[in-house]
Amino acid sequence: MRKGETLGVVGETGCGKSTLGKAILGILPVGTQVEGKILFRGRDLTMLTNQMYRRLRGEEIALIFQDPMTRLNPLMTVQDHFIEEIQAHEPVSSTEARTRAREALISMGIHEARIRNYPHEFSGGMRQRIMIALALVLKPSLLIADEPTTSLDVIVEAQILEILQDLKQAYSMSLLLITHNLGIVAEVCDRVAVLYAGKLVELGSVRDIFHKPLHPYTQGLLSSIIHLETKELHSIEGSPPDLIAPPSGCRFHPRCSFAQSICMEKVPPLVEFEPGHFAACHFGDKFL
Amino acid sequence: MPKSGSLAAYALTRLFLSLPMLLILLTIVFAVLRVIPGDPIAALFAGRAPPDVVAQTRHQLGLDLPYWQQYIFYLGQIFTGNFGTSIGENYHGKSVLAIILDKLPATVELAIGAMIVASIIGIAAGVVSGTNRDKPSDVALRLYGTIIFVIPVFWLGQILQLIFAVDLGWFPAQLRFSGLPFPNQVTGLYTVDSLLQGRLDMFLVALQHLVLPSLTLGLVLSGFFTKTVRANLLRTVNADYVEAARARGIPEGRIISRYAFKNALIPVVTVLGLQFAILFAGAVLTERTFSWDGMGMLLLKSIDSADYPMIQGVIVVYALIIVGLSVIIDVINGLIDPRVRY
Amino acid sequence: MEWLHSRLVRPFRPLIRERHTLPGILSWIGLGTLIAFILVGIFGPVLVSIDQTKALAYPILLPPSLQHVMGTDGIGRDVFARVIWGTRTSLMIMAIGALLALVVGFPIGLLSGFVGGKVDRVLVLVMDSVYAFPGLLLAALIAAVIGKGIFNIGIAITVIYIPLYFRVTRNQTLSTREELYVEAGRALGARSWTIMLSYIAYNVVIVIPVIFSLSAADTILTAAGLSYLGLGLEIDIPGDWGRDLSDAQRFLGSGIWWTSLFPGLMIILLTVGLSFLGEGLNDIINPLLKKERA
Amino acid sequence: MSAPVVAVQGEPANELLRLDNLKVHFPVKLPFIQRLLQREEAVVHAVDGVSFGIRAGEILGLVGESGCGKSTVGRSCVRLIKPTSGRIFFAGQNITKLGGENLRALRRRIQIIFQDPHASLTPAMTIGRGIGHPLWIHRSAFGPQKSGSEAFGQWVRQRVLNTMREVGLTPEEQLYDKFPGDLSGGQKQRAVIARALILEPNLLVVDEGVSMLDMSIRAKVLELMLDLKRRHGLTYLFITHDLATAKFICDRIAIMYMGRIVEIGPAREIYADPKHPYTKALLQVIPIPDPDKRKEKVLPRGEVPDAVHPPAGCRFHPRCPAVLATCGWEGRDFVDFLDEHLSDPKRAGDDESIVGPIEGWHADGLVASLEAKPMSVEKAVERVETILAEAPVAMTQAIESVSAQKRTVMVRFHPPNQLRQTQVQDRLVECLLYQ
Repeated sequence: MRKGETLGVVGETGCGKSTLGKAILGILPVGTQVEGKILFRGRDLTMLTNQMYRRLRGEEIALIFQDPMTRLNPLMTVQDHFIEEIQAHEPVSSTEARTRAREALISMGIHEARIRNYPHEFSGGMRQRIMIALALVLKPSLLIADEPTTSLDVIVEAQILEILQDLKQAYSMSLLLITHNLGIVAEVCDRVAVLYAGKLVELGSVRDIFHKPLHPYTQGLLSSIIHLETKELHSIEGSPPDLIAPPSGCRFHPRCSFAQSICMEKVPPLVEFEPGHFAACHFGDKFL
Repeated sequence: MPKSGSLAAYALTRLFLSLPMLLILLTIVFAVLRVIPGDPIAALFAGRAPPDVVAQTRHQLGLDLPYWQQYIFYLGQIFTGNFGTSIGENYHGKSVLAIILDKLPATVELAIGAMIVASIIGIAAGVVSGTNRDKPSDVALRLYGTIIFVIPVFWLGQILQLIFAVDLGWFPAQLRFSGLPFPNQVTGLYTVDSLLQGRLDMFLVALQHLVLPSLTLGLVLSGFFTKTVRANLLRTVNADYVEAARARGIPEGRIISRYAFKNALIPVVTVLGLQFAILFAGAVLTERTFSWDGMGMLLLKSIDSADYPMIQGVIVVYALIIVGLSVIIDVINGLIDPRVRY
Repeated sequence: MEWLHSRLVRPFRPLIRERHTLPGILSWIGLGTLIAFILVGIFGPVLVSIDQTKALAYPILLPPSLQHVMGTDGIGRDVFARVIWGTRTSLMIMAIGALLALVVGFPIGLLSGFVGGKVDRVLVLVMDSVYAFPGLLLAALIAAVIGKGIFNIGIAITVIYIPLYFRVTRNQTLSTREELYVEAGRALGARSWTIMLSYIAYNVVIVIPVIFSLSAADTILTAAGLSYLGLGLEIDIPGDWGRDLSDAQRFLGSGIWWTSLFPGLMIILLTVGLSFLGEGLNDIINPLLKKERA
Repeated sequence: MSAPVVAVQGEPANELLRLDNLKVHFPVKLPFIQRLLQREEAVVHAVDGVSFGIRAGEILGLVGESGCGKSTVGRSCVRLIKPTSGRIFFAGQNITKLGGENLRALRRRIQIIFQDPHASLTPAMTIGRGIGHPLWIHRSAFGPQKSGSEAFGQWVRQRVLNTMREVGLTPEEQLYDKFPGDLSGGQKQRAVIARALILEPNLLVVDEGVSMLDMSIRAKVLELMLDLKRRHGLTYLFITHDLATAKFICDRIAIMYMGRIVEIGPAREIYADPKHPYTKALLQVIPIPDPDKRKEKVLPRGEVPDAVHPPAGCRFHPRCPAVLATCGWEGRDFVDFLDEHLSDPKRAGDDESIVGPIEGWHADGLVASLEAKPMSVEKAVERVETILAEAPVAMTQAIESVSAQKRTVMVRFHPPNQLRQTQVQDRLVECLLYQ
């Protein structure tokens, strides 16, 4: 992922996209096994000590969740949330922290007088703005947004997406947008990663993905969207696999209409079929 | 929007709302004592008194009047604070209220002691258990919580007496005080009174007597605490806002104390309100085991001596205390949780 | 009836599947204990002569020995025989108390939750008031007024557990009533009682084994407590754990431990078994209910 | 130019369902304590005067954001909710006050499908039993088969198996004895559809019936619904928040906002040329899955207001990009504007000290007044007027006067124009722009 870009991560429910966000921040439940590396500015995050990892969260990488209604501590005022976060990372006085909290809120269009209110006194859209303000108050260089608008109304959803894009510009940070909505991806992302059953199946620029999808799953996903120009309904046969015992070879083969015997036997590697456009399919070149 | 005054408003409303509950409890007591089929006076005397004495007692207490008259008289008595006079052999002719007020502090002292023991052990065990889910310490503490809670409190008292009083001789097995002149009656709590008097020796004696009964009752109650604290902590340590706080890089210790524990406390406090029922029931048994001269003993003696006005008085005072405590608990909840208030 | 089967038998299937987890182990221990006690309650008195439970049957205060495995008590009764006979007494009180409370509390709770409105509010207020009051005191009061005896104690205890059944049943009814399939049932044109029986009651029935085990444990404790206070059973009952503990109190100062230890252990074994069963079932059934809702 | 409001009399005879000025108000559920403290009884204006008709054999889409009252309309049509006022006609019969056996009989003819198939199925009933249950419920309506429970049971089983086959719930013999927990989401929704169809209803209300299904399954279920319409002449009220799905399946659509229908007409025309500003906004925010068609959007401001106190006049006016002076401006719009103004320290300057604090302002109908005593009333009036220069033009125009009464500053608005549903080309629109 590059500096200043917006990367969209898409996939169906249960494909592992939310786990990805939490894995980057190292906040998966205790006992989860994590393999592989997470490189952030050249450092492998999985090697960090707990203390260093904690400092990194919020300060360099921030995360916004799907459901703003339950993500704030109901017993703390909004102001307390801000002061706590700022002081957890920087040795500043409460007054200073309070000033910065106020600025952050105002930048999100929330009256500063409401800073002493409790979370339950705000609407869903406002809470998501507070969550964004909280995520950005330390000016992180990477913001992970995990389905940030799914629980909101369509118009508020569009408002929040607009705010996110503006802020990305203003803070020159990178945005990792996790979503199941391909329409949103088409509208805001620079590059797209498609996940299926916990594996990356395709990665490329937003134009490559939407105009020249190489993986049959991406193709199916794109044709099953119901949008305003839909004339005919398409769907992908079958249902997502059980992740406890995933299919052999290519995980998509039981649902794939192009599947051959090799798909059952060999796991397809992620190949760069054209500059910057990767896909994990044995027959990716057929679709070029 | 909540303003500073709203907690007071909440408390007042809550107080007002407790009136129906109080009335229901008083009515139930009335019903049990008079309306239940059978003759309460005869049952109390259990054949120990000739029929004419029974009839006379009944007439004396107005129990031969129509129920509605009795009911009005009964409520009138309670709201004017006049509980009548005793007819039992122990306190014959004395004011019921005065006797009750004399015995009340003993029960309060025991209850407070037990609550202290129960909350210290229960909260500590609950937190350890809840933050170490399914580890051996959790399993052990869960078993502790389940088992200790169903141990008969009087049996536990006897065993503790056997070990610490009879065998080891560390603590006295009976009574609230011995060996020294009684402290001056101020609050009626011997531990407090002795300190007010500046007598450390008296305080130690009072404390020594208090240890075993408090421990007995407190241990049993701690089982309940352990289970509730654990269950609620498990719920909050996995809450969405805890995960979000972790993602913001808030230190783990602070997350446990400020997010998980404080939020877990709200339902615990609510459940605490129900604990009082168990606490006072347990106190009656503990009082008998340790000859602790409180309300429970008074009730037992009154039942023994067919002291009808005294029985009624004691039960009514218990009802008043229970209702009062439930109001206090709700107000405390309003204090912790801003959502309750408005 | 199909739903009764699916509610009362199906939930016990996970008990077999989960026999290696902690809740499963606890449930099985609890179930085993309960069955053992029931066997003792039924066959024990057949094997142990009632004469051994009578005063002055033996020399007093004999320590445990081969003849008297648990010793004899202050008036020369065999402690072992008393304990065996006491099992039957306790189980009878438990059955009367818990069953009566179930029979009264469950339908009231179901109706109250289903009908809602003012009826519900008043019932809740009354039941909550009773629930907040120390149960033992209320039972003691009732026992003092209506007199001693197994049946009377059963009734006195019933009064304090009706609110428990009521509460749980009502809350369960209330949350079930909000389920979409209940609304769907109404949209299909089902009558109220069809909805209550076919759509709601089954979901409520599932919690009964849990409350039953937990309240049964409490019943044993309360009954023993009443006996301990001298308000429980007649003096000539051949076995009464609470009374035995009360009698044991006098000799405690002289270090006589066997008259206290054994009746106490019996109470604890039975109540712990029942709570293991109750809590184990609770831990197994709750996720089941959650899964159905998710 | 303006056409009269819809009248009930003289409607086309082939209308299967008609709602006439339907209102549903829910009491706000408050804890007991708060209800005591509250002076007035608060109600949620979930549905506030909705009229429309559905012709036999058509699919009418009822579209709006969550909380706009569309589900309440759906539930009222099948009489799961008692309307506060207004009338509902089904096949010419007034069913608004139907009760008892008549209501039960009605339910054989109108069925509803909910969003969550899992929650709609009773977990303790097998699939076959659940689908057949409606037949048992209405047993007495199937006269001849009534004799002999055994025979009726056999007949029910046959019908259930037939219906299961029809909705594609196969292999039906195996699935018959499964419990809902054993089925996939798509299968469950098919079971729910089968249960609704087994009574052979005329009208099917589909309340977000496909929203919870995964993309790939969603298409299949929609196809099934279209297929059933063709084969059985079913009429649908299709409730959804998804404009794209609605466009695909519906003949006509009605757009709802805050308990009112703002635009209703043929689906194709509305999508091609939306009239109401709210419809325009909704259509605009649907993401287009094509990175080459990105465009700037003009979004309505703010969020949907509280339905306990809906805005006066047109409910959309506080957020509307095309708002007029006569759309319903009132006191609290000014307070909201002032609040927003004072929140921005750059613009506000020392305004707060002269016209503040914001908590001192109180709105009552068309009037907003500053009740905390300002230092100088005249200065405050003057400053309010300065600030208003920055306000939306429509709002400034709607103000009748800014005045001082004793020591109170008052901002008074003109009363709004009466809002009516207006015939615009082939559809009805509720917007002053077209009146």
